[in-house]
Amino acid sequence: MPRKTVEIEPRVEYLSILDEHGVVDAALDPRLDGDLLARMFRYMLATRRLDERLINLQRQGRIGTYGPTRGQEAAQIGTAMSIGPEDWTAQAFREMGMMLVRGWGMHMPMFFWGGHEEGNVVPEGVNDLPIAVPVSSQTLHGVGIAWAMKLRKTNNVCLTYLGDGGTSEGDFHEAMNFAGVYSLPVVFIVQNNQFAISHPRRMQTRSKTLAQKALAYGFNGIQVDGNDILAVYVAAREAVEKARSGGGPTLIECVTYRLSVHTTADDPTKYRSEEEVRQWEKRDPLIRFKKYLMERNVLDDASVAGVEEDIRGQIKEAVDYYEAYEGVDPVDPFRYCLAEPSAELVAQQREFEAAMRAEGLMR
Amino acid sequence: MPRKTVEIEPRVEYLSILDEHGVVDAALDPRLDGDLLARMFRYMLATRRLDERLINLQRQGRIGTYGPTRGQEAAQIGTAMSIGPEDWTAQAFREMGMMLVRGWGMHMPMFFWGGHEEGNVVPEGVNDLPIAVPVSSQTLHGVGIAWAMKLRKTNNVCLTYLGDGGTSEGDFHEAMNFAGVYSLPVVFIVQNNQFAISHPRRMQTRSKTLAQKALAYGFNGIQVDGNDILAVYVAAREAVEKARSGGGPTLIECVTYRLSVHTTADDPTKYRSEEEVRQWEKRDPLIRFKKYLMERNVLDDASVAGVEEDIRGQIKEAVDYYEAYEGVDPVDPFRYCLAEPSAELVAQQREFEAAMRAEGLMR
Amino acid sequence: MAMLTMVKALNLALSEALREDADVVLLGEDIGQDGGVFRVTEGLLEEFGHDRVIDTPVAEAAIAGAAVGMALYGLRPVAEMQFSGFAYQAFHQVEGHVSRFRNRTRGRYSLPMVIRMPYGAGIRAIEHHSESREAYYAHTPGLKVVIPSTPRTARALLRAAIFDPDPVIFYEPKAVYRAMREEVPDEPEALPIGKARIVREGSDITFVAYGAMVRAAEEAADDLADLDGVSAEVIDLLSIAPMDTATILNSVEKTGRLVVIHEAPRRCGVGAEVSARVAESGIEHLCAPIRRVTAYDVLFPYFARERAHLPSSDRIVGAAREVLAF
Amino acid sequence: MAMLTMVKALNLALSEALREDADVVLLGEDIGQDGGVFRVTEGLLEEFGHDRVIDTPVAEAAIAGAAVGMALYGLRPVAEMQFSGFAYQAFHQVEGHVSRFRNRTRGRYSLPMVIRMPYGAGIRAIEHHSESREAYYAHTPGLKVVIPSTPRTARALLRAAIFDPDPVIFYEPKAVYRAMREEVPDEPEALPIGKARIVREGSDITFVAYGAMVRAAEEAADDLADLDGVSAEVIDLLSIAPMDTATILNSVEKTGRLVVIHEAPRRCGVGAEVSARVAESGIEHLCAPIRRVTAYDVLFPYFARERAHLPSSDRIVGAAREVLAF
Ligand SMILES: Cc1ncc(C[n+]2csc(CCOP(=O)(O)OP(=O)(O)O)c2C)c(N)n1
Ligand SMILES: Cc1ncc(C[n+]2csc(CCOP(=O)(O)OP(=O)(O)O)c2C)c(N)n1
Ligand SMILES: [Mg+2]
Ligand SMILES: [Mg+2]
Repeated sequence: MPRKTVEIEPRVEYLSILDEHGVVDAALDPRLDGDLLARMFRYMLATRRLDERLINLQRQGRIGTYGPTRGQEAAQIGTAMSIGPEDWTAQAFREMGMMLVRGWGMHMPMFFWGGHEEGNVVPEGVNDLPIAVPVSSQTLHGVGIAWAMKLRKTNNVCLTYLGDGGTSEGDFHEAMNFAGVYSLPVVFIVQNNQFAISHPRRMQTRSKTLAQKALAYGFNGIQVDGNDILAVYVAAREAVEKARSGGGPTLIECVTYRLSVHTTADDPTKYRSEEEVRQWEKRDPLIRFKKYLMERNVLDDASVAGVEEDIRGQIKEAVDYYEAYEGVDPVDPFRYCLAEPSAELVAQQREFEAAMRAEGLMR
Repeated sequence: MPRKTVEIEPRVEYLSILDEHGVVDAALDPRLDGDLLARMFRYMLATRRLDERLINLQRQGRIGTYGPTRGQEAAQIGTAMSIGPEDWTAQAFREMGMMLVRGWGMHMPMFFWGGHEEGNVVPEGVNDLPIAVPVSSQTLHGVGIAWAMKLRKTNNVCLTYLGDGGTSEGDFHEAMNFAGVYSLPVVFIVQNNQFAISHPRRMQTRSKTLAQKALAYGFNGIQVDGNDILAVYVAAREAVEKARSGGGPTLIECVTYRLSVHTTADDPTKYRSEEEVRQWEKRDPLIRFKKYLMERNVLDDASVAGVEEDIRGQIKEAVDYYEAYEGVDPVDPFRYCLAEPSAELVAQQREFEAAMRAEGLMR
Repeated sequence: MAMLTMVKALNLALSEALREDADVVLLGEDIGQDGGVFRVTEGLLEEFGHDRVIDTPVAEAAIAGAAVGMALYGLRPVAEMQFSGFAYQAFHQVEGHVSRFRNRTRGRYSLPMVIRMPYGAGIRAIEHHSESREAYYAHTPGLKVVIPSTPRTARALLRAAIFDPDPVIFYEPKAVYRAMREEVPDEPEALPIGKARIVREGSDITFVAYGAMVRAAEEAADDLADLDGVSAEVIDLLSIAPMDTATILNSVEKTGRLVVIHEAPRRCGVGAEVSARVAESGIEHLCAPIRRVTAYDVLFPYFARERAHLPSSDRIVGAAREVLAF
Repeated sequence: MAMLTMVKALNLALSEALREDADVVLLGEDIGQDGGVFRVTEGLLEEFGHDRVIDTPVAEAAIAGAAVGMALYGLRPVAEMQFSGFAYQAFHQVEGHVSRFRNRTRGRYSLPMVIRMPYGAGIRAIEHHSESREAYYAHTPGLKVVIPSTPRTARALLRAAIFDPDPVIFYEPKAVYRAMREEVPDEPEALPIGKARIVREGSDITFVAYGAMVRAAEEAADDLADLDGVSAEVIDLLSIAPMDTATILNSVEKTGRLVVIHEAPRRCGVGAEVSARVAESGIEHLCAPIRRVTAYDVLFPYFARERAHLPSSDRIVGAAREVLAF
């Protein structure tokens, strides 16, 4: 009959390996092989450059509103590289780095942000979900996929991405709870980029970390320096291994920063200071990783220049493909509404086509 | 750049004062005054007897499906007695004990479970919400009320009730999060009665306690023996004082047991053992509290008999009132849809009345 | 052949599907151990185990959203919402995702899944347990919406829904659950989704109904025949989306008169859609106004007042007489 | 008098209400510091402070549900859903509670609250940002549903909504937000909820539209006048629920012909309701089928294809000609 403090299990950890100056914690350095490290760098740089190009395309009116990735490359690429092609991902809408790792072509974001469903046609052989716009709604799909994996007795996992803002939605809660109850092979990756549009992290929730939200569901949470790809990768690999071997879910909070606008329709000067952005620019995940790779002789100036050159070429190719695309047919929504169009849809399609012809929009 | 365990704040406590044998922890005994204790007992007994009568009325077809309270009297009455009339409550659908404390007449549950909106017409002067059927949906209303209290700079609080099943709904999460972010004067009271219909607590969530869910939102949780009205009352009083003085929300998990069926339409033999029920019957909140009161000379056999007698009379009066009620007018939904009926509602009401007349259901 | 209630017929369809196809899984609140609050899933946990018949926490969005994920991975989930009145907790998943994956991914993904839920009044239940809001789903492109009216149609439509390549909202009229028995064939059967059923032929007036209202429409047709010598044709829609416009138009062409019946509120209900289709494509055959006999645009009352707010055969007869007298 | 866009007109109505009534509070995502993603609430935080203009976490059910609690306590909350496409996260609160408190408590409680949300296509936004689903709310008894079409009607209806004793769903056509300016009087004005507006009188055919489609209907009327010498009457519903049936019926009595226009899908949409009301109470005046010019019953496309899926003045003209030629 006492008054006592309840011991809370499981635990919440914090992990950082490569600091913002590019100094590595030797004890924690996973000593990844050079090839893997170089691939990580290549994806990070590709994401950065493609992001810049997309902003540029938006400014020129060649795509619509675009939501940049700048600053979040380590969080996305470090996690995405921890799984294999038979594993799955459920993304939100700012995971371009992850998509590149997973094998979406560089033209895909152009289509998506250019207003084409084509940008959501997940490439054959890639086990990802399309972009999910309603905040956190995808977390439940990730859970459902992990559940199906478990029911089918595979040892695959599903990475489920969301933002700091996403942790406030009811869907996130229900997803976390189901993941815990059924001990599902799902890893929740919260990219805490400090903002939900204009709403700062500290007003998103009162808890000290987002990682500790896992305690409410009886599994582990870990907060990592999300701009440190080594820490992100190590944490993700551990969580993925745990999930694969039947250990259930993990929540990984990647502490990072949205260095750019929320979307190109956003004006962040309304809600944050230039000074704050400058502070975070010093912690840019690319700068420190490049330094680390140079010091480890994985990269040198020449190889970096080569990678830049390759990426430039790939981006150009993607833009050319996007702009030359001639598949845009407004009848498509009738084709893809149901597997077999109903009689009423056939009739409406006829009406639609007649109207289009009358308007000269179709032959 | 370390790997370290994150210190989680705030805390989760456990509290029990009066054990199932009626033995009190002298150090923790709040030594409440006899009058208060006697009132507590009276409400507990009234709730128990009214509950029995309602089951009886249901069996006789005089009301519809009914959801009993048996076993949860301490959790409800202990919390409800910790606040005053200017404070508010937001209830689910099994809080009859709380309702009696707050001043709802004994006839009200008869009307509600008898299929009459009259059972949800919160008595004038009583600051409660009506019964909310959708699980956990009321938690957000409680938060809104607490928010308005804070904006209006009152020092009132809102008690918000839910069940163990209710903690799984997205609404609960969003309510807890808003309560934390805005530091609202709300106390969440989870009556963990071990079941959500047939679904056992251990499959509702993987966390060790429900109280620890508060950690996800940055405020305190406390788990109390929910069959111990002293512990419940002490925990509630502390949480209420904290909320009143600007300290923000608390989650109280009352560990209790639904001694009866989920509703009269339910057959619990499908999902739990008689043995388990018998174990919990030994922990009945009334038995231990009565023993405590007898030992403290707050009650004796004669006074208990007197209370029983009073309650019997009150219940009879309520049943008589309910059965004599003649206000049931099917036109009411037209009267209470909008403040001023629209032209289309007036026309539909006319159509409705004509149909009723044609069917001989109305003059 | 067995004489089954709708509850048993649904149970049969579920057990057949579970047996035939290892991809079929059921999930929902209290569907396993308890056998469902209406006993629709009784005995299935025992036969098929916890991996096929899954009890869930109280979280409707999770039930629907996880079913989406399962379907994407290749299963055929059949999710239960315990009551249609609590399906709105999942409405964002239904509107935002269940209906959209095929179109969004240009057919790369599809969602062969069913969301079953009991709807409608008449069983003396508490608030939120008596509404009929099929129109919400019918107004949502990308969903099929199916409503059986009898045990046999329930079993055959549920089978069709489970094996349909697209998501189906399966609305079960709980007033019919145990109200009647019907012969159900021993062999599994499926009805095509999107086809209405002419329950009884007639020449003077057309009644369009579905779910529990089919019975009321039939009674009204009986009364009209007996009392007024009027011959009413009764159409049971069975599928709300897609809707079998042809059967409705053919009937109205013959009868020239139309009454639509449903339990749902009138404004923007399925009755409005039926009426609008006829006003669009069959108006030249109409000899009279189209009447809707429905619940009213007020909150559906708690059960003490519910009977007065439900379409009755008398009200249908009344509306029919007005239309016939026009 | 000032020439304002709809965005500015809404901002004006909000600031007037905040100034006049200390009970008015605004809450929503990004409405404070940021001034709203469409700038509708710009400057309000600065003028009225954090207790009146409240930025919230990303949680729509909480926004709606907390607003319910605030209204119960005596405030007049005006909640914003950032886009109508994310209001479904709160749909259970709207269907289950916002619409019900007056009836449930027999008037003991009521909910003087507004839920504002931008809806509709035409601004090249990503998925979920372009749909129009007013019918979901119109089908929900206990709610009023209001849709302005111009800056002046927006300001006057928002004022009426805020001071209405009942909950109002305030649907804002974002395609109109900055597309036009209109003179708005200096003094606050309110329009009665439930009254349609005859935008232009005519004698040959009636167009019923609302929101962004009013402009398209007017253009179609212009074209018909210019090209065919046809006189079209254009009705702007302004209020979907309650709906001003009398104005529609009066017009149809005069013109005998009706085309209903909306951006929402057709099945069980507001067009069906308008059509059904006329088929019920005005059929004797109709000389031709009622046509609906709407979006189709398919998923609304991403923006590259959106124009083709929106009712255009050409399509309205086309439908009108068919009706006129009948
Ligand atoms: C359910 C829902 N509500 C609102 C929005 C509008 N919205 C788009 S992004 C966003 C903020 C999301 O913040 P966060 O989860 O931190 O992701 P980030 O944008 O930072 O990547 C909001 C509110 C939405 N897309 N979905
Ligand atoms: C949103 C919602 N989903 C489902 C139901 C059906 N239902 C009624 S009570 C209940 C279980 C609730 O469990 P709990 O919260 O533990 O409360 P208890 O019944 O134990 O008091 C369920 C699932 C409901 N009322 N609301
Ligand atoms: Mg963010
Ligand atoms: Mg419980």
